[in-house]
Order: sequence, then C-alpha cells, then structure tokens
Amino acid sequence: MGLDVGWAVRWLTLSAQAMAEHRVELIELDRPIGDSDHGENMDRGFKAVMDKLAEAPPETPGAALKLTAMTLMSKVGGAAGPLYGTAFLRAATALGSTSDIDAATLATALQAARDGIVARGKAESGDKTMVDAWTPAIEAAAATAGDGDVRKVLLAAAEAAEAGAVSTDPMLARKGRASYLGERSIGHRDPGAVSSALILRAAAGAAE
Amino acid sequence: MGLDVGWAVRWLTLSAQAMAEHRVELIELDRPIGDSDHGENMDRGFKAVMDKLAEAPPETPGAALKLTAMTLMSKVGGAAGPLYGTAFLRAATALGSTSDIDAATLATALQAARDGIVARGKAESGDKTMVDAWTPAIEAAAATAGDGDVRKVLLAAAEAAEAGAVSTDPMLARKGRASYLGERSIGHRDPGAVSSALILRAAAGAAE
Amino acid sequence: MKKLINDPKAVVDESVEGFGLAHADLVTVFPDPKYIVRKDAPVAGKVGLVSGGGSGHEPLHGGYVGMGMLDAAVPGAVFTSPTPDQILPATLAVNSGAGVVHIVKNYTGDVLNFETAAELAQAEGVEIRTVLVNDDVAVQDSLYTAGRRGVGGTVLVEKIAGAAAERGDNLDAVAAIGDRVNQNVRSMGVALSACTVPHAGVPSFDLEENEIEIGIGIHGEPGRQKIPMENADGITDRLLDPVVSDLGLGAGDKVLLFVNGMGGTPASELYIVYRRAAQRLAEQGVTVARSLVGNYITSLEMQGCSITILRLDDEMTSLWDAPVHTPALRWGV
Amino acid sequence: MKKLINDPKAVVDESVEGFGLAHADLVTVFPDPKYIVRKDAPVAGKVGLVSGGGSGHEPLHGGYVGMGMLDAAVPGAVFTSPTPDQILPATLAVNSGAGVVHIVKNYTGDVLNFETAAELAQAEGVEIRTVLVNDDVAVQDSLYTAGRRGVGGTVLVEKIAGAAAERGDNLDAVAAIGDRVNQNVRSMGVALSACTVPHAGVPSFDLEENEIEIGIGIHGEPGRQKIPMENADGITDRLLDPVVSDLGLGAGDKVLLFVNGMGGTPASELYIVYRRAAQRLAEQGVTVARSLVGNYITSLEMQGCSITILRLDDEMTSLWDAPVHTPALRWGV
Ligand SMILES: Nc1ncnc2c1ncn2[C@@H]1O[C@H](COP(=O)(O)OP(=O)(O)O)[C@@H](O)[C@H]1O
Ligand SMILES: Nc1ncnc2c1ncn2[C@@H]1O[C@H](COP(=O)(O)OP(=O)(O)O)[C@@H](O)[C@H]1O
Ligand SMILES: [Mg+2]
Ligand SMILES: [Mg+2]
Ligand SMILES: [Mg+2]
Ligand SMILES: [Mg+2]
Repeated sequence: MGLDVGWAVRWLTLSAQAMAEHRVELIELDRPIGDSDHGENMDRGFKAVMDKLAEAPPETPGAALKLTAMTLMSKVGGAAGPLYGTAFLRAATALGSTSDIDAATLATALQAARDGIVARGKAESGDKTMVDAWTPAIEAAAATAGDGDVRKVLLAAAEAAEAGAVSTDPMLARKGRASYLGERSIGHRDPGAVSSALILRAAAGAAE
Repeated sequence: MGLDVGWAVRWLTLSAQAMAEHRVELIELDRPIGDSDHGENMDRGFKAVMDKLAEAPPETPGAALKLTAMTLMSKVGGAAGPLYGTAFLRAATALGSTSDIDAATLATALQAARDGIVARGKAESGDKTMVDAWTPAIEAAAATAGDGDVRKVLLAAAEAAEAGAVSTDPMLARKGRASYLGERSIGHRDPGAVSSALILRAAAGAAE
Repeated sequence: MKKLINDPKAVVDESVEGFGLAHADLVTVFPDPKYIVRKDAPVAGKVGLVSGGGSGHEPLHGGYVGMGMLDAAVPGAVFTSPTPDQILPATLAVNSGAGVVHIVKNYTGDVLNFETAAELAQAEGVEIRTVLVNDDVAVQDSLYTAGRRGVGGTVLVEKIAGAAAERGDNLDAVAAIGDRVNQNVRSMGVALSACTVPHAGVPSFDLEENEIEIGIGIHGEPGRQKIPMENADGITDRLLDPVVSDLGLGAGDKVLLFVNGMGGTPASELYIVYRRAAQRLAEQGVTVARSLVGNYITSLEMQGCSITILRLDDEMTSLWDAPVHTPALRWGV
Repeated sequence: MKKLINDPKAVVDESVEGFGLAHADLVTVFPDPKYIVRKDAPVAGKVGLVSGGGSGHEPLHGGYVGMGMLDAAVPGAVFTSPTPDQILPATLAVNSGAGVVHIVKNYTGDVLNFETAAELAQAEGVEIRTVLVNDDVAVQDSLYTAGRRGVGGTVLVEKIAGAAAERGDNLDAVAAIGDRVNQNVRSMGVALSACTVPHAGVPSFDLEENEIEIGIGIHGEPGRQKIPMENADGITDRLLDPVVSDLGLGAGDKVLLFVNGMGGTPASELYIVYRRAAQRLAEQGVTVARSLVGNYITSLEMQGCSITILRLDDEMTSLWDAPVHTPALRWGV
C-alpha cells in the first residue's frame, strides 16, 4: 500500500497546522540569530497552501506538491520561500504523475527535495541550516526504503530530521542571516531546521 | 545701615548657588506641567551672571542688577529669561546710582521688579506663575519697610515668597506652558514661583 | 537615556555645527550667539524671514533656511526659546532694507524673547512684522490662557510666507500671507512615548505600557488627556475630527494634508495614519490637493504624530508649489 | 509594543496604500501582488530599474521610485524579502525593451527570490542584469558565509544607477555603474535600541540600559558585538574607522558622507555624528564633497545610525547631482 493524493493533502494540512501551532516558537528561534519572521513566513505560506488546495483539489500527490511549491514561492518570501518552494517542486517532479507512491519513489522524492534546497542555497551539512535536518532525513529514508514500508520511511525521516535540528545547536552558522553573527550564532537552534522537522513529522503523521 | 554693592554681589552669588543646588528639583517641577527645563535655564543663566560679575565687578547695587538683567535676558531664554530680565532691569532702574539702599528704596525696587514681571507676562495673582511668589513678597516688604530694617524687609519678602510658591499647588494655571494642561495643572507647584522664592531667600541670606 | 550625544550641555552646539558642515552650500552657522543664515543673505530687495525657537524640533527651523523659505533660524537650548541677543543679529544679518518678518510660535518664552528682539531691531531702524503661529486645537483658545500653541502649521507658514518673500512681496504682504496661512491651518498631535531632554535625563512625562497622550505639543509637555492605546485608525480619527471641525471644513474644500512624525515613529506608520485621514476627508467631500508626510517638526525621539490641515486657496497653493531649496525641504530647483 | 498600526498583518498593505495616496502624482501602487511603479513607466527607450526587499526600511525602496531613480519597488512583508510573483510583474511593467536592472541587497532571501524572478523574466524575453549590493563592513566577507549585507550603500547605488539610466545609458552600462558604486561604498551601523517587528510583538534583540550593539544590519538582527554605551564621538569612530580602512581611503580622496538614521534617532543626533565623522575625515585629508544626513534606510523605530562612505569619481559625482524626483529624494527638478 503506497501513498496517494489523500496522504499528500493530509500531509499539507498537518503541516499547516504545525506551522500555526509553532508560529511563535519559530519566530522566537529566529530572533536571536535572525530577524524574527520565520514562523510568520511559514504560517502565512501554509495558510495560502490550504486556500489553494480548497480552490482546486489536486488529482495526484505530485500535483499537490507542485501547487504547494508554487504557493510557497509566491507567498513566503525570505530565504525559506524559495528553498521550500524548490524542495516541493523537485519532489513533485520526481513523483511525476504517479497516484500511488511506493517506498523507493518516496525516498527518491525526498532526496530530490533535499537536493533542490542544496542547489538553491549552496549550504553544506554543518552550515546550520535546514539542510542539517534534511540530509539525515533522506539518509534515514534511503536506509529504510528497502523494507518497502512507506510509513517506516517517513517515521525514520521525521526522527532523523528532529535529531538533525537539535544537532544545529552547537554549530557556527555559515549560511543565511545567522552567519552574520559568527561565533554568536553558536548555542541557538536553526529555525529552518526545526520547521523542516515539523514538516517531515507531518508527513509521517499523515500516513498513520 | 543699608545694603551696598557687596550685598548685591553676595545676593547674586547665593542665587547662583541656589540655582545650581536646586537645578534638578526645578527641572522636576517643570516636568509634569512644563517642559523640564526651568532648572537648567536658571542654572545656565546665573552661572553666566557669575562670569560677568568676575569680568567687570560692578560699582553700585544698581549696576550689579542691571548686569544681571542683561545676562539673564541673553542667556536664559524661555519664559523665565525675559521675565527675570525685566524684573532685575526694573529693580536696577529703581535703585538708580545709589550705593546704599535703605528699607524704603528696597521695598520700591522689589515692587518695580514685580511690576516688570506683570508688565511683560500679563499674569495676575492666582494664575499659577512666579507672580504668585512676588506679589505676597512685595506686600510683605512694603508692610515691614516702615521699620527701616532692610534685613527684616528681605526676610519678610523671602518668607512670603516661599508661602506664595506653596500656594500655587492647588491653582489652575492660566499663563505659561502649564496653562495648556487645564485641570491637569492642579496639584503641582509652579517652578518659576519656587525659583523666585529661592532668589528672594538668597537676598535675605546675603544681608545676614 | 541612550542618545548619540557627547556632553548633554553641548548637544545644540555640536548638532548645529554638524548641520553647518553638512549644508555649507546652503547656510552659514554663527556659533555665538548662535544663529543660522541663508548663504546669500541678505538678498537684495527681499523681505527677510526669521524664525526660531527651542531646539529639539529638527529639521525645524534650521532645516528650512534657504531659497524660498527662511533667511535665518535661531535655535535656543533644547525646548527653550532663544534669546534676544541671538534673534537681533540674525534679524540684522538678513535685513536688506525691505524689513524682516519674525515667525513666532505662540509660547510665552518665544513671544517675549522675539518681542524684545523686535524692539531692539526697530531701534536700529529695521522694520519688523511678527506672524504668530497658534494652530494647535488641543489647547483651548481663551483670553485666560497663554492661548493655542504653534505646532505643525509653522512649517506651512514658513514655506508659504517664504515663497511670497522670494517672489518679491513687500513686508506687509509677506506678513499678511503668513497670517492667512495661520488662520487657515489647524493641528493636533499624539504621543505614544515621551521624549527625554538631554539635560534632564528623564522622560518628559510618564506613560504606562498601554497608554497614549492625546493633544501633546512639541516640547515633551503632557497633552490634553491620557487614554488607553488604540489602533491607528482610532487615533487618526481623534486627531482629525477636532481639526476638521475647528476649520469648519466641508464638501468642496481643498486642503493640504500634513502627517508629521514626532521623531521616533517610522515613516511606514505615518502612511497608515495618512491613509485613514485621506479616506475620511474623501468621504466628507474634502479634496486633498497637496500632501506632506514625514518628520518635519519633531519632539526629539518622541513616538507619535500630528495631523495638520491647511485650507488652501489658489494663491497659497501656488506659493506652496513654488521652488524651495533648503536642507530639509526642496523642490522645483 | 506601541505602534500606529491597525492589524499587525495589514501593516504593509495599509502603509503602502497610504504611500500611494500621498504620492499619487509620482507612483502607482499595485496591491496584489504588491509593487510600486513610477507613474510614467515604462519610459520609452530607458533601462528599467527595480529594487525591493523586506518592508520596514522606509523610505527604501518605495520612496525612491520616480524620475532619476527607481522605476519600480517591490515591498515584502516586514523584514522578509518579496516573492517572485511580485518581482516579475514589476519587472515586466517597467521594461521598455531596453532591459531591466535588479538592484538586490545581499541577503539569502533577496538573492534567491530575485534570482527566480530574473529567470522568469528572461523566459518572457526581458534582458536582466543584477547589481548585488554588499557594503556592510560589519560582516566578514568570506566564501564560507552568506557574505556582506547590503545596507546604506543601496541608496547610493539606486540614485547613481538611476541617473545613468535616466540619461540613456544602456543595460550593461547601468549595471556597470551600479557595480562601480557598490565597489566603492562601505557602511557600518550601530543600534542603541532594538526594533519590534509588528507580527513578532517583541524587540528583535535585547539590550541592557547601558549597552549598544555595534555592527547591526537593517533587519533588527543582532550585530557584531554588544559594548557598553559610549558617547557620540566614540561611537562615530567605531563606525567610521572600519569603513575608512576597508575602503583604503587616504589624503586626496573625495567622498560622499552619508549619516543615516535607523528610524528612532532624531536628526539632531545624526548631525552630532556627522560633525565628528567630517572632522575625522578632514584630519585625514579626505574631502567630503557631498553629504546626505537623515532617515533613508531604516529599521522600523530602531534608535541608532549608520555611516556610509562612497569614494567619488567625477562621473559618480555628476550622476549623484543629476535631477531626481521621488517621494523621498528630490532635487534639480
Ligand atoms: N543558504 C541556505 N541554505 C539552506 N537553508 C538556508 C539558507 N539560508 C537560510 N536558510 C534557512 O532559512 C531559514 C530562515 O528562513 P526565514 O527566517 O523564513 O528567512 P530569512 O532568513 O530571509 O528571514 C534558516 O533558519 C535556514 O534554515
Ligand atoms: N505669563 C507669565 N507671567 C509670569 N510668569 C510666567 C508666565 N509664563 C510663564 N511664567 C513663569 O515661567 C516659568 C517657566 O519658566 P521656564 O521653564 O524657564 O520657561 P518655559 O516655560 O519657556 O520653558 C513658570 O513656572 C512660570 O512661573
Ligand atoms: Mg528570518
Ligand atoms: Mg520650562
Ligand atoms: Mg522651555
Ligand atoms: Mg526575513
């Protein structure tokens, strides 16, 4: 049993809920090492995604993710908008017109999302960005995909992303706004890594 | 024994000391019903008077007061500058070239000072201004002048001025900056009345 | 109190010195007694315009010295009117023989000091006219008070009278147009925070976290009343309505709408106030023919704004549009 | 947080709407997607200039739309770069066929969003050049960081590139002069207080009563280091010295000295900073040939300032002097 468009819509819906719930927390994380807007940006973006989904319900998971990509690109702004936009766009492209996502395709799509973020933002692992959530997530996804269980893949990815977000605490930022702070960025968690983990946790939740 | 130029210089010196000592208090009084500058203005003005006195020691009490008038007018600004300037100028004129002031002349000079303030500022008794210190002061001076004791005249004037300053507390301001506040001016003491009382107390102190 | 200053007693000296350095092409600064004069003053045959007042309202008045506006500005200590020994030489420096207009905001101190200076100047043979600005509707206009304060309208009086002088109007005509602007202009202000006079070191009044002060002047003096914080539209209405009704504005009137920042409020917020005011005026059939939005007459770093409305006629409009070239206001040249 | 706003989420909408009402003679505001266009755009044969970025820096960028400067400005949410769906139509609206220059401050978000918009515009047949502004010496310029931020220099790039476009320079020439300005301009800023983003509701960083933050950017982001409060001359030196040494300024150089207020600092204090900076430059034999003092690129209501220096050559000087007519910068017309 793979993942269908219903899962995709549930995923986005749970993501939107997570952004609304964690809005203040993400703003707070963006305050000491950024400009206090990440939670606001993500919440605004996913609210817009919800509106779009209601307007024109997508027929395939790929269509849902493409619609998400376009909406985030046009509504979020900042660094996160283009990065998440590219991630969802690449994932949508990887999925093509499939209506039933198996574990291998899922892992490939997640990998495509991560690669999109890296291609746009040029960050490497350890630079204290959302990449530090996504890279362990796709590694965990790839490692579990062989079992053929999409739920297991998503759970592994979510857990790895959460650990990845925590791992940004001691890092010195080398990309994004936090990099201006140099040494003073150490000891703070990267907001984009946290929102990434929330989104991947939502993906797992949607498959329950 | 009347008052000579030594008394005048001591008066101005004690006034300058009083303005420096009460600078913050006068600023604080000017805060709720004015613009927080009366202490600063008076301190600046009397410091300048001290400089002038040192540059060209005056020969008569009248000359000392005239020099004070010109200096206050050119250094104090605000409402207090022209008002005190006029007061000292009129007193100087009343004294003429006398070098020995008797009680009657003293009372006349104080009256001239008060009248100068009223002529310039158009305030009446009860308007919550320095006039409310000066009017009782000259009345007390006139009442005691008959005894011929200049010290007694000055002490009476100082005491009356101090009581006059206190009497401004319940008044509703009708002149100057405090008048903008209407009812809200009630319950505050007028800073100009307090500085007037300090100056008249200094006059008495200088005659000890 | 955190300020970009050195010695609190040197604030005006150093600030005016820096102003003179930055605008040496337009003005000459005399340090002691302190006044600021248009570079090419006295302009032959032209009526001179002098204004002044306490410092802390920058760019008023020094920022308005130049072609088409003031010939001289006389800065006092912070929030303290200047003294006759400053006003007199400034007046003499800009007198070309055509006489000098003093533009005086209606505060006891300003009035008394300019009065003395005018007497002294007249004694030296200079003809003086005084335009008193008293546009603040927050203050009751009554024989039994110091009367209304001069606030935002001052900028408009200086610009329009300045243009009249520049085009060659004579002394009485310049004073008359200044008076006409004053008669047709009203203002009201609000403070969201107090300001701190450098030599005082404490805020000029106290406001709770959720309070604002309606009807403030420009000297950090408390206003008409404290009220709980409201949103921008509500505050705008509280400022606009008394101004509109005091002017008796109605359908068909043409006005200049001036939203002024008190120093610590960002431009973005002033435009939110402007938006509401413009919408309300449009609803009432009043045409906003000219606009001015920004920090033009301030109270140090106070947060807040004032709304000023001038009822325009054709002459005032064309004098407003006339070229002006000063450090703080410039167009047409 | 006390602000003259209504709904925190409507701040940019309402502010830009008010801006459009106040300056309807100069600009047209498109509400959704939001961008601001010069009234007479596209100007036949002229290269178009588009800039944009997060809101909260007013008058940047909308205030610089008009003759001789920008053709369009694209305001994002507060401190959040705008999106391609705003930048693209703004770009198309000002393209006369001569191509469009994007002036982009070097922040990851701005760079990525303008990059996408440029790709989309090119796909529609519009030639695009991008001028990246990165003048902030507070940030280490390194391959391993996001690089230096674009701050005060942006205003000068927009003015000078705008003048080049206005005189008819072609696309490459306009981009080249923009790059040249960027290569010759450096800035550094200080905050005496933090600002509060409306939707966040709390100050963007914490400062003790006796602390200041050196090396801040314009997004309420913390700076290079917190230090105890100093006087204006000391703070000025801390900003000026790294700018001067990074530019390698020496005797004989001619510069434009730009003292910028962050939004909550009064003009009088900016002139105290200007005074010190001008004196120090004079001591070093550097000629201050042009000056700009005021709130031109701000951080909401933050207290503080930045110092920007541009090393001038004759061409940049004459392009600086060229007429400009925008809501926030105007001369020569
Ligand atoms: N170059 C980059 N590569 C990957 N992620 C990045 C990069 N730059 C920034 N980010 C991510 O974007 C997040 C900030 O997003 P947001 O606050 O919405 O945008 P902005 O920084 O423009 O205000 C950071 O926490 C980080 O995870
Ligand atoms: N019309 C007036 N007549 C008499 N005294 C006045 C008048 N107006 C103001 N004053 C006095 O001046 C004092 C204020 O002086 P000061 O604070 O130095 O000037 P300003 O009000 O211009 O700031 C008041 O406390 C009051 O005593
Ligand atoms: Mg951010
Ligand atoms: Mg006072
Ligand atoms: Mg005063
Ligand atoms: Mg941002």
